[in-house]
Amino acid sequence: MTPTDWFTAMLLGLGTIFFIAGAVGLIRFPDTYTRLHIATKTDNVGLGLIVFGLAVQSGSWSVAGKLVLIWLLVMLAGASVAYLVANGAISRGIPVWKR
Amino acid sequence: MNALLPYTLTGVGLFCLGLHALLTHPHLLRKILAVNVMGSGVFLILVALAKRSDSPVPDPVPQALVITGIVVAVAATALALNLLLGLAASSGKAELAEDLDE
Amino acid sequence: MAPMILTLPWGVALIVMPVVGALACYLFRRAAKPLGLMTVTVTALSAAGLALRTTRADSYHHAVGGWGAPLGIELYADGLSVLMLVATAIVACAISFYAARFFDDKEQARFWPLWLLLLTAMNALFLSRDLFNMYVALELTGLAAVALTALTGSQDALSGAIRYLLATMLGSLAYLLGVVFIYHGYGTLDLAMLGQLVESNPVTWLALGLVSAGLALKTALFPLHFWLPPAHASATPPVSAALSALVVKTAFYVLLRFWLEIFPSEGAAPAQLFGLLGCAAVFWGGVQALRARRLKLLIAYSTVMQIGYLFIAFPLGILLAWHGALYLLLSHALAKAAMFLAAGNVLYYGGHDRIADLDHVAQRLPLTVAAFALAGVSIMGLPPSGGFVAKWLLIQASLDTGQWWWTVPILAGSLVAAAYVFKVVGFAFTQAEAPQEAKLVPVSMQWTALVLAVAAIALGLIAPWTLTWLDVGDPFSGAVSR
Amino acid sequence: METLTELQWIFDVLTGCGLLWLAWSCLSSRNLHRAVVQFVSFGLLMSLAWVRLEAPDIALAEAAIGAGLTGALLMASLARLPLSGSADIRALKSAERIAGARLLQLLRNSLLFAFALFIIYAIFFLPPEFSGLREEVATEIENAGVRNPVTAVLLNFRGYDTFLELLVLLGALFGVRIVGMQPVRTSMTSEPVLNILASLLTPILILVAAYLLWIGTDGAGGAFQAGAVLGAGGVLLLLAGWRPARALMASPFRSLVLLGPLAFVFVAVLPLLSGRALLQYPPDSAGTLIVLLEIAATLSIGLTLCALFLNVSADDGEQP
Repeated sequence: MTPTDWFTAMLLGLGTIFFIAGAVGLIRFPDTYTRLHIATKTDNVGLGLIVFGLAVQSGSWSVAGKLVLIWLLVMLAGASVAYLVANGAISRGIPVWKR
Repeated sequence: MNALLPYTLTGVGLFCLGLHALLTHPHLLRKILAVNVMGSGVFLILVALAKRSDSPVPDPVPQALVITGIVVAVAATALALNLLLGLAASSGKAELAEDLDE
Repeated sequence: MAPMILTLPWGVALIVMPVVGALACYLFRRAAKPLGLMTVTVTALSAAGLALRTTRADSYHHAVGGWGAPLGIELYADGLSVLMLVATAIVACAISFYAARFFDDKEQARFWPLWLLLLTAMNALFLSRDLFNMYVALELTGLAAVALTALTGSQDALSGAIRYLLATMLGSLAYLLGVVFIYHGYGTLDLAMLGQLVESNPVTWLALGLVSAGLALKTALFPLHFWLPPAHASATPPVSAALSALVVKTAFYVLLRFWLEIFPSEGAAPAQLFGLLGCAAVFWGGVQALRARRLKLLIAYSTVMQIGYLFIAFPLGILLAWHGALYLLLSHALAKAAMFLAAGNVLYYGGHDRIADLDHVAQRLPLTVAAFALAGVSIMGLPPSGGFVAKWLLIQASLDTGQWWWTVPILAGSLVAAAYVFKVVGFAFTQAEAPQEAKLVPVSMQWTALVLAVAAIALGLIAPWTLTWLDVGDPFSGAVSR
Repeated sequence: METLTELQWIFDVLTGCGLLWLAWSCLSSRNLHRAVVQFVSFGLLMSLAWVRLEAPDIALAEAAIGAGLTGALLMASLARLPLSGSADIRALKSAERIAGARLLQLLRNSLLFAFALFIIYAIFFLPPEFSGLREEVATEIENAGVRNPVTAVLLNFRGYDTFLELLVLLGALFGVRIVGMQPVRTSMTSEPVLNILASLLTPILILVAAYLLWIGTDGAGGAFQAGAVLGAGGVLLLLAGWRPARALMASPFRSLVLLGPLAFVFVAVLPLLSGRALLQYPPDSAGTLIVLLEIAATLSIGLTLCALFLNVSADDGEQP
């Protein structure tokens, strides 16, 4: 394994940890809003790490560019959808969790 | 043979699960879902079986057939959903009535 | 003139013409009616051209895209396909001219594009000899037929349509799964090539079972007929006529092709099963038709019954039996369309189709009642109708093969059919309890029904000629040698 | 290498189990809304399975059509259905309590099980070596005009199927118009974020569709995938309540859905005049003709899918 490979492996591993954390949070968190929060945030970071790790491996700018574009699109969609879902939940009167 | 077995078995399972749900559930939306799952099962079998001999290039014909099948499925689903909405709007129910004569 | 007829690509025209017509009707909806009528006429002429071509020369071949099987798709027409195409053309013409008067302007614009797509699909199916292409054509047929069933938008029609859609989708998927196994077993989708490759093994049995079950569901063979009566009874009459006369026959046609070309050697046990289910269908459909209180439901159950007869040919399996089944199919197509159109006239006239409340219809709509009665003669199988020839052939086939017991349901079914036809005709002469306001029925609508009924009778008179024609290209050679 | 294939095998088994589990829970969950969401996830997992089966074209089509648009259609219909989903399961449960029904159910389930076993039994009788039509496609691909074999099959070797398939889509559209579920036109509660998202994503989606169309001649992609992406863009605009999207669905633009079938008819019939067969492209212009057909088909598919969605969707804000 070359140093690049190690770097990729590290990034992928880190990204996976974020995804797992997000999944655990989705199950464990108490209400819609906190779940949305954890799911979008960890997905964005996790996917970013994975995209970066893969982009290093790709060896061509066009492939790396496409990967980054995917990341940007997912962030855009994730953020907007999280807002829309939360907004919908509020307008339906779903209560916010209080300790 | 080994490599293709998981997906072929999954396809068979999906077909039968869908058939079971189609026969048991009265709600039409669920019946529509069931037919879609059955279709996915058939498509999966079609493509998974094509990979049973080790060749670098898979047979493209099943893949083309599946793409055709997916488009046909979405067309049928759209029509079914429309009929369902029409029925629900006029009868208030999303299930099929039994009596015909009157 | 003659060489021109032999070289023109009639088969292609049968597919392309209705497509163009459907697109044009959608585009120019104000002119949908004349455009539609023109298209149907041209399509019928193409069918006649193809028929002429096959009688002069031999079967019709056309390799779409120039590739040829197994890579490409081939169009093919022998006597069997041509007969189906011609029957479709005749019935379609009658239904079209009827529909042109029956629907109001708004309905015309909705009816024609779908009706022409349905016509395309059926023509494509009868010309196809590629198993997957048949699947796509079957789906197009099913979807267009379902949409037409829902044309009135009434609650009954919608519920009938969605039941029909689910049944036809289930049937198609079972068929497709069977085709998947055939492709993986033998590596081709071409019907003729498969005929030479097929061996007897579990793969073939599975494919046979799936294809037969799926198509039996689409043909509404008892006990898989549950979807047919609600759909055919609740659709608007011209559509009911198309569904009963033509659409259910498409699935039967595919089943017949499979049976003749791919599975002839697998025959014995499943053929007996088909025969038994056919008998059950004859009795069940007959009894239900007798019990029906609405005219269109009665005719729909009569279709269930007549489909049963088609399946009695399978255990007999000799040329005579196939001829009988095909003849029944043709005469039923004409007679059933006539019956539904007659029912449409009754409905148009009185606003309802309750049999007990038919009020002096015979005196007020004499042509319509004559059409119904004449169509009934063919359905019962009285001489000299097409139905008579069909039943005669089936009975003779069962005697020839020593399986005399099949004659019992054939003859008993005729009696039941007579009972329900007379039930309707009887009420047509009497006065109803509650008098009702009536709407004038256009004469052309009455004549259309009558012409179809007379054609069903006349079919019996031209039997020798039709039967030789059916043998162009030897469609039954595979199954008969058994 | 050994461990890699083993890992792949484990991955395949997990994917298969995941698919079965999702299908089961989608078809038996108490809540219809949950069922639809699970169906969408099922579609996404399916496209992962297609990638593993080396079928990227199907993976794209499944993600865009199978999961995406079907999901949108289901969601939109669900929002208009009067009753929630728990009722049907409860009715089912009470029906199960009757003894005769239970016996019937047992019979049906065992029949289904036997049927599944027979299919699996038959699979072992398939010839072990299978090339299908791979050889035939490989020898003729030179003359097909495109290099992606799947596109070659779809638009050249079996182009006639594709033609009929476009008619199926058109038939569904005609049918939907017949049923005439007009979308309920209420005033839109304007949703600024959705609006921004739509205005950002739509150009990108159009670009992606064009890219898929262009790449489809050589690699994974093609008219259906591109059309589905285009349709998704349209659905997004409709959801955002974008007026021009509605206008585009009205006459005379609605006739654009005919573009694909019309182009097919034209290209199909033209060779007949010079004595060739239906849809037989002249060898040297096959590539160009296929691209033209694909452009027309893409527009047609995208618009048709949009129109199908428009017919089942209610405007937002009138949901319970």
